[in-house]
Amino acid sequence: MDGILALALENLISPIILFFALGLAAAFARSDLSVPEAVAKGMSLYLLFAIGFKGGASVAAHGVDATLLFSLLAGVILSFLLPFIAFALLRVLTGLSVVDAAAVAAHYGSISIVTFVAASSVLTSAGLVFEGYMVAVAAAMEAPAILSALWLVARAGGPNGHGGGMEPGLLREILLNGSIVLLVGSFAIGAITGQEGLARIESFIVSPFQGVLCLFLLDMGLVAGRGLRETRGLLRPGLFVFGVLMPLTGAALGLVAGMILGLSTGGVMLMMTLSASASYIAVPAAMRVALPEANPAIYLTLALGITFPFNLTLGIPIYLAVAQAVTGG
Amino acid sequence: MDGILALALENLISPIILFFALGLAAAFARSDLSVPEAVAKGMSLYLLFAIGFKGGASVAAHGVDATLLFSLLAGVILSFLLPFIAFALLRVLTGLSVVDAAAVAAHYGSISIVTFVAASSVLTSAGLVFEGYMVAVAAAMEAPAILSALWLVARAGGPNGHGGGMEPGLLREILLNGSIVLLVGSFAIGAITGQEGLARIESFIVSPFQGVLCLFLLDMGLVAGRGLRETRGLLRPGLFVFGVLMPLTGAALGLVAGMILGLSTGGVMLMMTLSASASYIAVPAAMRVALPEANPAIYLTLALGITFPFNLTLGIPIYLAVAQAVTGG
Amino acid sequence: MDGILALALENLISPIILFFALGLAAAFARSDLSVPEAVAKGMSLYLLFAIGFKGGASVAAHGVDATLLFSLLAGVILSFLLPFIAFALLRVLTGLSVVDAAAVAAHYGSISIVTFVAASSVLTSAGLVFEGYMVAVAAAMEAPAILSALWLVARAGGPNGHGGGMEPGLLREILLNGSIVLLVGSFAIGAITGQEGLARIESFIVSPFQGVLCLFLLDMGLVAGRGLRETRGLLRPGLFVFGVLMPLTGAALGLVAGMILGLSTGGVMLMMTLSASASYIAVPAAMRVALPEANPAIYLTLALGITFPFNLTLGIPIYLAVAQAVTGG
Amino acid sequence: MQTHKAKRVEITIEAVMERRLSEALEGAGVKGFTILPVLGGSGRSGRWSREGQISRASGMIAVVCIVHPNRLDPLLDAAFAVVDRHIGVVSVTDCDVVRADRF
Amino acid sequence: MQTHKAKRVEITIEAVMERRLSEALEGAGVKGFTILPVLGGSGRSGRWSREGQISRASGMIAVVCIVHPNRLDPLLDAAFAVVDRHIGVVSVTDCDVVRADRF
Amino acid sequence: MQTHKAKRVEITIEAVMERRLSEALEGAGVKGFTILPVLGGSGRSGRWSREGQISRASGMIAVVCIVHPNRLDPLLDAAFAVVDRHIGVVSVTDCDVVRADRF
Ligand SMILES: Nc1ncnc2c1ncn2[C@@H]1O[C@H](COP(=O)(O)O)[C@@H](O)[C@H]1O
Ligand SMILES: Nc1ncnc2c1ncn2[C@@H]1O[C@H](COP(=O)(O)O)[C@@H](O)[C@H]1O
Ligand SMILES: Nc1ncnc2c1ncn2[C@@H]1O[C@H](COP(=O)(O)O)[C@@H](O)[C@H]1O
Ligand code: NA
Ligand code: NA
Ligand code: NA
Repeated sequence: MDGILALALENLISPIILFFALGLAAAFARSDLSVPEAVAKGMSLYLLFAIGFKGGASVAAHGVDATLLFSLLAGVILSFLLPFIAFALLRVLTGLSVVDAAAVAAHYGSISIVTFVAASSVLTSAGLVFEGYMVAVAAAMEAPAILSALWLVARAGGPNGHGGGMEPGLLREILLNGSIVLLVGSFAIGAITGQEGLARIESFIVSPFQGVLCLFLLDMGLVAGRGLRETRGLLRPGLFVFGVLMPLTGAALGLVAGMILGLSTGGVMLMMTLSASASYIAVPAAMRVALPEANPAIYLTLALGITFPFNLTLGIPIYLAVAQAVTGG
Repeated sequence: MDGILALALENLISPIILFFALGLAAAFARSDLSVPEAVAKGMSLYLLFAIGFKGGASVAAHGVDATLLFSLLAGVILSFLLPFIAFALLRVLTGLSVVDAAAVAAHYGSISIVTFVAASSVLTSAGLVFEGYMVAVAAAMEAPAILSALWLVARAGGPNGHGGGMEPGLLREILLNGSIVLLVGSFAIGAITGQEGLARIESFIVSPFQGVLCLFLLDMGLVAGRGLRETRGLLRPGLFVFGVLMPLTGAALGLVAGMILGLSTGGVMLMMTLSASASYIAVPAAMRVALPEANPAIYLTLALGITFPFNLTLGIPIYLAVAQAVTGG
Repeated sequence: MDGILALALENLISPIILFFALGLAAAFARSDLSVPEAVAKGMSLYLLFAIGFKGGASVAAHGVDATLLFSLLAGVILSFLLPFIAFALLRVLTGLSVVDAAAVAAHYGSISIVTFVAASSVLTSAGLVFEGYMVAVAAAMEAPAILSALWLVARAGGPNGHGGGMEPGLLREILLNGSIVLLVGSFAIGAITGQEGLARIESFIVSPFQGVLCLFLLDMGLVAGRGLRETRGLLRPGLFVFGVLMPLTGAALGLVAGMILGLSTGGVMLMMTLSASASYIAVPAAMRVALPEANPAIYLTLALGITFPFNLTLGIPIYLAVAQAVTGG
Repeated sequence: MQTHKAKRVEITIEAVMERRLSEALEGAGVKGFTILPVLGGSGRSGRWSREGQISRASGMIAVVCIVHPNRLDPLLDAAFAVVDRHIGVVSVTDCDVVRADRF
Repeated sequence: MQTHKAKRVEITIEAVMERRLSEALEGAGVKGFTILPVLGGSGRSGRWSREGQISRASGMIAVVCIVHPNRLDPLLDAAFAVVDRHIGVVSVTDCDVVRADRF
Repeated sequence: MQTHKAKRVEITIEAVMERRLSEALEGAGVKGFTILPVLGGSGRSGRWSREGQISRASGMIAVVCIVHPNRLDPLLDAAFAVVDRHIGVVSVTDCDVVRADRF
């Protein structure tokens, strides 16, 4: 327990967390500090490009583990499953409508790539290695949760009689979402070009990575803070409890999956983190198309304002400590 | 021949080509992956800045070769000449109108700086040096072709009786085009500050260069792919043949010029590449002002969708192999 | 004197100055070279982030000097004081109205962070160290001058009877200006995470710094050049004299303050530079809110078109030579 | 200069719906439209801003469409089929255009 | 399609005044507005462009606000209290909207 | 609030023509205009988008110009001299402005 606390504390004073906190604070204080949309999007392209490529190059270096396919499958199953748990928890803990609850549930079945990146940074700092293909698992977990959410709404009769039926083209749009395409594409290119390719672009994707991540988290803090400020009053205690309980529940399931798969300590920890994290890029866009009646303020604030900071500060050290204890790593 | 194939294959699995292919594929699949305009423009500023500065610093290091002036002159002559060949080919191979054919011809007389950059990356990987002032030759070849195209139109009577007369101010606008100014300016600053200046900013312009180029080519793939998708049906076989035949013709002329000038193997190969490449920045903008009747979809698709990928994948290895064979380098 | 000239000359052919000159020249020649707004803002975020963090990490490394608090206090006093001197000079040298003179005065009491950065680059090149907390002094000097300017206007009866009264919320807005928040926040995070934090993001904030600065100064040259071109005729001799005399006056006061505080040679030189420089980010925005009747063309052109280039080229070498002579460093 | 009556329709809608709306407009025989970026706004669903956003989820766009008056009704029907369940605003203004055959 | 009369107010104003203007609009009972970025422009204070700017000091925005006709006067009063001393332009156009209850 | 009749002219034109158009407007005695960025659009020359573009060649802008009614004709003449051979759209709307002396 002391270990966790020490780790949490050390984690808390890392630059990335502090920049997130700076962004939050600036937004609450109504500073006009802001990151232009194009720059924020440029940084997110950079992070996806770098994390995907490094994952692919690592797979090229260490060979394809027999568990790769099973890990992908486990990720897909978790992503399908988690929304049902989230939906049940939401109906018990909060008074959200079916549509709002389903939309929130979709976010928690999917993943947050920045949380994944932060967790892998912590692993690297701690000197732990992990399976390079976990990036591919992350990509595989982005979309399935959306289908679960739509099914939950359809079962309940759908909003205003529009049915929860999947609009034609939407599935394709979800799977070909820009961030998934870039992540998977960079992973594939990293795997094809291997160490030689990595050598060429290493100084672009490795050294500046932490710095870009700091600026990116500053921006996420700003966006989360503005969201929390605008939606004061919306976050009743039930929602707040959900925003902390759900990642812990997800992490527990991720732990089970990681143990069954026989992943390394780092791999188990990342599987927990993926299950614990909530999407704030792919899923919100899909929800605006598929479930426009759902209130975006609720799901964005929960995912970005509660669960993301929880994972970043307390979650990640907890998941690491648990993974180490359980795998003996 | 085997050497070319091996080189072409190696070239094909380099990260920059694969990212271009990823962009093409994402556009064809109608993914919403996109690079914000401001970020794309920021990357192009970076590439011009870096390539210009490195060229200038290299001239400062190796001294001004006697052939510098002759090389510039050769570039200008090639740029004036190539549009006439392109125009003749187009009239034979395709049914394009005079205005459309002239507009396309202007693009092929001018150059593509990214093709130049890709070629110099291949040279560097192959351990070949080249004359630093080739960057200045690239700049000198940007504009003359535009005048040839306007002259071709004027000779034919001009569109709708507007005459092909050069609008006052247009020449100045073409020569002071932002990308020419930045390229030439950075070249001059690199030449003035020399190795000392380079030492100060080396870690900005050398190490991340390949990585930025990958992201930039991803974007070019996206833009080219969207263009090809929107203009299906426009690309009749004749145009397609032109898009491949013209760069080979240009490269042959570039080879002759390089040999007469007595350039190094790398220099000859770059001269071929410049002659073979087609503009997609300076010339399209000039054509919108000077020949608005010309259909932009035709010239952008040809230059970016056919000739650029051809040069990137097959052209560059061919030009290198030929240059090596001919110069014995 | 020879030393100053040599230093000035060396300074003049540094890449950053030459890129500023390139921007100026391109703007005067009406080239369409331009940096997208989002990219320019992204670079300014990067510079503030890097300079703040490095300052904080340096404080963490060298410990908090007893003079830190006194230096901050001195900065605040200088910033309050300088506008009165500037205002008096303007009333003597130029025919500006009270409102215009006060608005200009506010700019000269505040500081230009890029001038500060350029000065610290020169120090680093010259192998001189300086107090890391000078960054905090820079932040402390941003805002007080604005209050002095408003007081000057209020005393004179205010424009159109609107009184110069401080609009509620404006003070908060000035103090929480994005650039102040990012600079101070990064400083604090650098101080908290110290050398360990610096090690993580060093390759992002140290190596590419000079290169980004070059591109940023290119942009400042473009903006300054466009401003000067648009406002030809506005810059009468009196204003021009003020634009050169005021930084020298400020530097003299900064010298006195630095000597009293007992700063290092580098610290004295930076105190002079801060006092000599004129704001072009925080203050112009505050003036548009508080004194909209003041003509923005006057203060932006003076600060960015006259005083900034003066400091960059001649000022900085002078301040360094004087600081070395006086401190014997 | 000889001008003709036309209608200027301005549709402010979520950015994620762009493709769907433009397909609907094309389906309604609209010959052209222009898409403007939107920085931020306010409405029943609160205040929002584009700064710092990384996904298209919470952005909006404004689509301006100039049509011949007798194409207005099919246009509005098509637009509403898309906008209906979504956040957004539609307004129609009378305007004059010069080359009538284009609309 | 059944439409209702409304007013489209377009306010071009300095970007630094955005917060103040939107607070004033909300104070005047306006139910929504849309903010468009402005690239550049020209007026009595000369020509300007957004390219390369790093501060918000010299940029402008355009605020579009659709209101029920009888809310127009309070809106204009509120807007003018803000715009008055500042650089900017206000214009009002008649328009038709579909869901009248929203404005 | 006392308002005056004016005309709002909206010109959507290729970005490369910006300087020429604004010079023509100034030549026609126009006292001010506002340039808005355009994200994308569709017309006879097909669909296009600004995303990822690196040159100004294929982008468009929208120029909004509010003028006194009796300045409209010279404005349209000047604008058409520029727009004529180019891709683009011009529309004119009646509007009301407050400070009439400005237009
Ligand atoms: N009355 C209005 N005038 C102009 N734009 C509006 C208006 N109402 C809503 N909007 C725009 O439409 C968006 C969504 O509106 P709403 O559905 O009311 O939240 C807002 O963020 C604004 O950009
Ligand atoms: N007549 C006009 N039509 C459209 N926009 C205008 C007009 N006059 C001024 N503007 C806009 O308002 C800004 C400030 O105008 P001014 O206060 O005249 O300098 C200009 O830069 C334009 O963006
Ligand atoms: N009817 C229209 N309404 C609004 N914008 C249009 C219309 N027609 C064309 N445009 C705009 O003008 C551009 C060029 O049109 P075109 O010359 O028809 O290709 C299009 O890409 C649109 O941005
Ligand atoms: Na999850
Ligand atoms: Na060529
Ligand atoms: Na100062």
